[in-house]
Amino acid sequence: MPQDQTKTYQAKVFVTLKPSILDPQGRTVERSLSHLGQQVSGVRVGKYIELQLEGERGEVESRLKDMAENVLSNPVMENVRWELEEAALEPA
Amino acid sequence: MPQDQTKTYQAKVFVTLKPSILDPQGRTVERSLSHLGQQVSGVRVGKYIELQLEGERGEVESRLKDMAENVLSNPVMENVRWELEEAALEPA
Amino acid sequence: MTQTHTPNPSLLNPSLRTRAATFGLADTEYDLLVSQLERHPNALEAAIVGAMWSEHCGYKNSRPLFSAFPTTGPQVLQGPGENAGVVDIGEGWGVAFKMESHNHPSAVEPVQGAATGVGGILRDIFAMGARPFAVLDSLRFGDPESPRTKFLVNGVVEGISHYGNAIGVPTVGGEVTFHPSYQENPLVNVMALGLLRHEDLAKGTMGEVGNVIVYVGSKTGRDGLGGAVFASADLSDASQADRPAVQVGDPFMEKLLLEATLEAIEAGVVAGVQDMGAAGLVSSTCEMAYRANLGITMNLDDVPTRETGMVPMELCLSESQERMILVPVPGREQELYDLLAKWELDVVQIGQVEEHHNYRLMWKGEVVCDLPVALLNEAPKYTREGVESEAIKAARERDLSSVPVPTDLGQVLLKLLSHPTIASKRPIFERYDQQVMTNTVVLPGAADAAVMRVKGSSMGVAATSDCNPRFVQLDPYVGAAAAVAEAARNLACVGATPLAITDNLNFGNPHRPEVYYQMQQAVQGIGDACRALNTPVTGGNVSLYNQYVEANPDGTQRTVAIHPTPTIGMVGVLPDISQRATLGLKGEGQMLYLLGE
Amino acid sequence: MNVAVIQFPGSNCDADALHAAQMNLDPSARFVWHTEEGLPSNTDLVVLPGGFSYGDHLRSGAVAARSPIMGAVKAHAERGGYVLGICNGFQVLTESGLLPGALSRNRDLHFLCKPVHLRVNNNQTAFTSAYAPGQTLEMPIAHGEGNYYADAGTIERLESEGRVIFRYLDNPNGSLNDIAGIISEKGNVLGMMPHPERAVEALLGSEDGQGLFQSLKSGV
Ligand SMILES: Nc1ncnc2c1ncn2[C@@H]1O[C@H](COP(=O)(O)OP(=O)(O)O)[C@@H](O)[C@H]1O
Repeated sequence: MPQDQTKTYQAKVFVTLKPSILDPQGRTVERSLSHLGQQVSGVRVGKYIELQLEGERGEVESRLKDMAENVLSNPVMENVRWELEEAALEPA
Repeated sequence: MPQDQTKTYQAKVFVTLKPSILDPQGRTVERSLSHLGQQVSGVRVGKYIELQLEGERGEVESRLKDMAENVLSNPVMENVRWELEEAALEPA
Repeated sequence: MTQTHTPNPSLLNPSLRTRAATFGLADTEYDLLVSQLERHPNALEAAIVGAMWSEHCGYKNSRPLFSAFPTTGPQVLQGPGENAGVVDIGEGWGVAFKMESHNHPSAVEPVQGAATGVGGILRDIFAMGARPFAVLDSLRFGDPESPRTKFLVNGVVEGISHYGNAIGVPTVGGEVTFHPSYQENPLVNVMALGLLRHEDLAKGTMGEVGNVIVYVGSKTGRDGLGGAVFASADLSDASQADRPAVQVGDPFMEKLLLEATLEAIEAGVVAGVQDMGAAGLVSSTCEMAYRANLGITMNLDDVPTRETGMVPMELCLSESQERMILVPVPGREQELYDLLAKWELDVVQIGQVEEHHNYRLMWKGEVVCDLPVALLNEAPKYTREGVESEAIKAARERDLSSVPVPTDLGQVLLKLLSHPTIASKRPIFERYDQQVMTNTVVLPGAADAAVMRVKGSSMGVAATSDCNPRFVQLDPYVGAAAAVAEAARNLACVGATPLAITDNLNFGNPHRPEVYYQMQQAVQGIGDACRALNTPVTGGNVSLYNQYVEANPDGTQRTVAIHPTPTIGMVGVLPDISQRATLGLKGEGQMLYLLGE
Repeated sequence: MNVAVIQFPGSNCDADALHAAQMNLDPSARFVWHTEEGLPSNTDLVVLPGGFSYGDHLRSGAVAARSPIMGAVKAHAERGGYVLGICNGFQVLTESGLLPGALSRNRDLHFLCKPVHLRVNNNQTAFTSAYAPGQTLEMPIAHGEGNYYADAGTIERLESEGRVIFRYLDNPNGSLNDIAGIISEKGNVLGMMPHPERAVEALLGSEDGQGLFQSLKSGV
C-alpha cells in the first residue's frame, strides 16, 4: 500500500508542566500518598489526550503537531509530546 | 545483576474515563478544534501522572498497582493503566 | 552612610554600568546608586536595586503625585504604606482592603495570571491579621467578538474562580467592560476585603534587634523570576519567550497559610508578618526592615528551594507564590513553629534582625549583598511634564449638536442593552462562589454594590469597584473624580455610608507626556473627590506600561496605550443591615423618583 | 443532639456548617480535625462540610476519604450514626464507599454557584421528615464536580429503594436522573450537592434548608 493513502489515525498527546513550573497537583498527590504510607517522589500530573484524525500520514502528522503545540497545550508553561499510529479497525 | 535489587523506578500512569461515560472535556476540545478548522473525532481527555518509586521490582510493581487502582483513579468511572521502567540515572 | 562589610571585592564589577538596563536601571539611576554607595554594586546588588526601584515596588513615577490624596480621617486605622489599608467600622471591628492588578501576567497566561492575582491580594489582607471575606474583580477586555478576547475572558474568569472558590472567599462583585484599547493588554484588577478585631491588627515590620526571620510556605522555584521587572516592561513578543515569568498558584497551600497566619496573629506569637509578592523575598524583607528602621542579615543557603542549583539572584527575586515572612515574638518561636506544623507548613529560620542598617545577604559563607536598607526603599522619584493629547482635547471639545439624533431610539436602546459591557454579567459571576462564609446578603446582580453581614453584629459592610475609562479618556480629572462619585453613589444606593477607597491606577507609559498628563489629572481628580466625600485613600496599586505595539498598514509601528483606567474600590458601612436596599422594583403602585439634576 | 463537623485542611464551608448546626441543632457543636482517629463520644451527627478538603487535586474528596478520621466516621455510620455530607462532603462519601457512585465534572465544565430548585423525593427519612412529600425547596449550589454518576444497576437500585432524596427541577450539572442527594441503604448517611447550611436564614435569601435540621432534631 502506498504511504500517502488516507487512513484513520489514533493520536495520543501528553501534556506536562515545564519542569521549572510549580505543579500543585503533583505536590499534593505526593503529600497525600505519603500520608497513606506510600513513599513516592517526583510526582507530576499532566494531561493525556486521545483523538482520531483522518488523512494521509504526512499531512496528519503536521496537523497533529500544530494542534498539540498551539491548542492542546500552552507553550508558556507546558511541554507536549505525541504518538501517532494507525487506528485499529476494531477496538483492541 | 539480580532482579530483586533496590532501584529507582519511573512510573507513568494513564487515567481515562470509561468508554461508556460521557467526556464533556473531550467534547469541548473536539468542538474548539473544529472551530479552528481541525476535523478530529473521538477526543477523550484523561490524566497522565509521572512518579518515582524505590524498591525491588516485584514489590514496586505491586505498590504501583495498588496506588493506581485505589488512589490515582476511581474505579466507578475511570480506567487506569501504567508503565514502569528503571529511572535513567541522568535526565535524558 | 557607613559601610560595615563590603561584599567580596571579586564580585564587584564596575563595568556593570553598560548593562544597567538589564537590571531595570536607567544609566542615571546606576550612577546615583554608585554615588550613594561610594562603590560599584555587584550584579546581585544591581538586580536587587533594580527590582526595589521598579515602578511596581518603588512607585518612582507615581509616588510624587500621591500628595494629592487625602489619607487620614477618624475612620482610618491604617493608611497607605502597609500591606493593606484598614478602616474602623465600629464595635471594635475593622475592615482591611486593597486592590491589586495582574494585568501583564494575565495577558500571557490568563488562568494562572488571574489566579495568582487573587492569591497575592488575599495574602496582603491576611498579613494584616484580617480574615478575607470578599473579593471583587474589575476586568477590561478588547473586542468581545475576537477569539483572543474569548480566550482571555474565559481564562481570567476560570483563574479567579479556581483560586477564590477553592480558598473559600466569596467573589461578590466587580465589573466587566470591553473596549478595543484593551485588546492585547487586558486589565485584571482584584480587590479583597478582610475583617479583623482592632487588637489583631498586624504589621509588616521586623520588630526589634535580635528577632529571627522565618520563611513559611511554598518552596522557592525559578517560576515568576523577574516578574517585578517584567510587570514594568513593555509587553511585546519578547514576553512570550519570557517563560519563567509565569507563576502557578496553589490555593490549597494559600488556605493553609491563611489559617496558620491568622491563628498565629490571634495567639499573639508574631511581631511582624508580610507576604512575598512582587520581587519576592527581597522586597518583603527589605520593606519590613525599613519599617522597623533596622538592618537584617539573611542566609540564602537556608532558603527552601524546589529546584537544584539556584543562585542568589534567583533566590532573591523569584516570585514563587504562597510564601510569607513571619517574625516571631521573641521567646515564643516554638509556639509559632508548633502552630505552623499543625497546618503542615514548613518553617525555616533564614535570618535575624540586627543593629546595623543594612540589607545583608550571605551565601556559601560570603557576603553577597550589603546595601543600606534606606537606599533600597527610597527609590528616586520622577516628576515629569504632562501634556494633553491634542486629539483627545479635540474629541472632548467636539460640538455634539452636529451629531444627528437617531430616529429609532428603541433600536438604540436594544443595541445598548445587548452590548457585552452593559448586558448581564451573570454567566461570569455564576462561576464564582458568591456565598461561601455565609455572609453575603446582597449578591452580584441584586444591586450596584455587594453587602456582607458581620456575624454577631447588626452591621453590614458594602463594597464596590468602579471606573468608566471612556470618561477618563476624554477628561482624566473629571472622569477619575466621577469614578469616585459613582462608587459612593453605588454604596449609598444599598444604604451604606462610604468610608474610604483603594485604587488601582492603570495607565500606559509614563514617559509619554500625554500619558503622564492623564495620570496627573486623574490623581488630582481622585484626591479632590475623596476630600469632598470624606473617603480617604488608604492604599492602592499602580500598573504602568499598559500598552502594546501595533503594526501600521505602511509597515511602521505605533504604540497603543489602554484607556486610562483608575479603578476605584470603595468600602462603606451599614449600621443596621436590615435597612439595606437593592435595585429591583418592589411592587406595583410604587412611585419612582429622580434625584439630582 | 451532639454534632461533630469534620475539618479537613482545605474545608471552607466548615465554619458555615458549624454556624448552621449551632443555630439549629446543637449549640455546642464542634470541629474535629482530620488527623484525629476518633470522634467525641456521644456523637450523633457527623457533618462533612463543603470545600476543597485536600486541594482536591486528584479528584474531589479522594484524599480526604482516606484520612485518619474517616475510619472513625465509617465506624460511626456502621453503628447507625448519622452522617451528612454536603458538597465536598458528598464527594468524600462516594470516594470512601459510604455512598455509591461518583461525582464528576459539571456538564459545562465550569464551577457553578447559584440558587437551584429541588424536589423532596422521599420525606420518609431522618433527614427529610419535616418536609412535605414532593415539596419544592430553594437552595444554593456551589461546585465544579457535582455531576452524579453511577452504573445503571446502581441507579435502578437507588430509585427502587427510594434512596434518591433530592432531585433537581432544573438539572444544573448533568447528574443522572437529576439526582441532587442520595441516602445510604440504612438511611443514616445523606450526601447532597446543594448547601442546606447556606439556606437557614432569611437574611441570606432562603430558609428552606432548615427542614433538614428540624428533621434531624426531631428524630433524635
Ligand atoms: N466580574 C464580576 N465579578 C462579580 N460580579 C460582577 C462582575 N461584573 C459585574 N458584576 C456584578 O454584576 C452586577 C451588575 O454589574 P454591572 O453590569 O457593572 O452594572 P452597573 O454598570 O449597573 O454597575 C453588579 O452586582 C456587579 O457587582
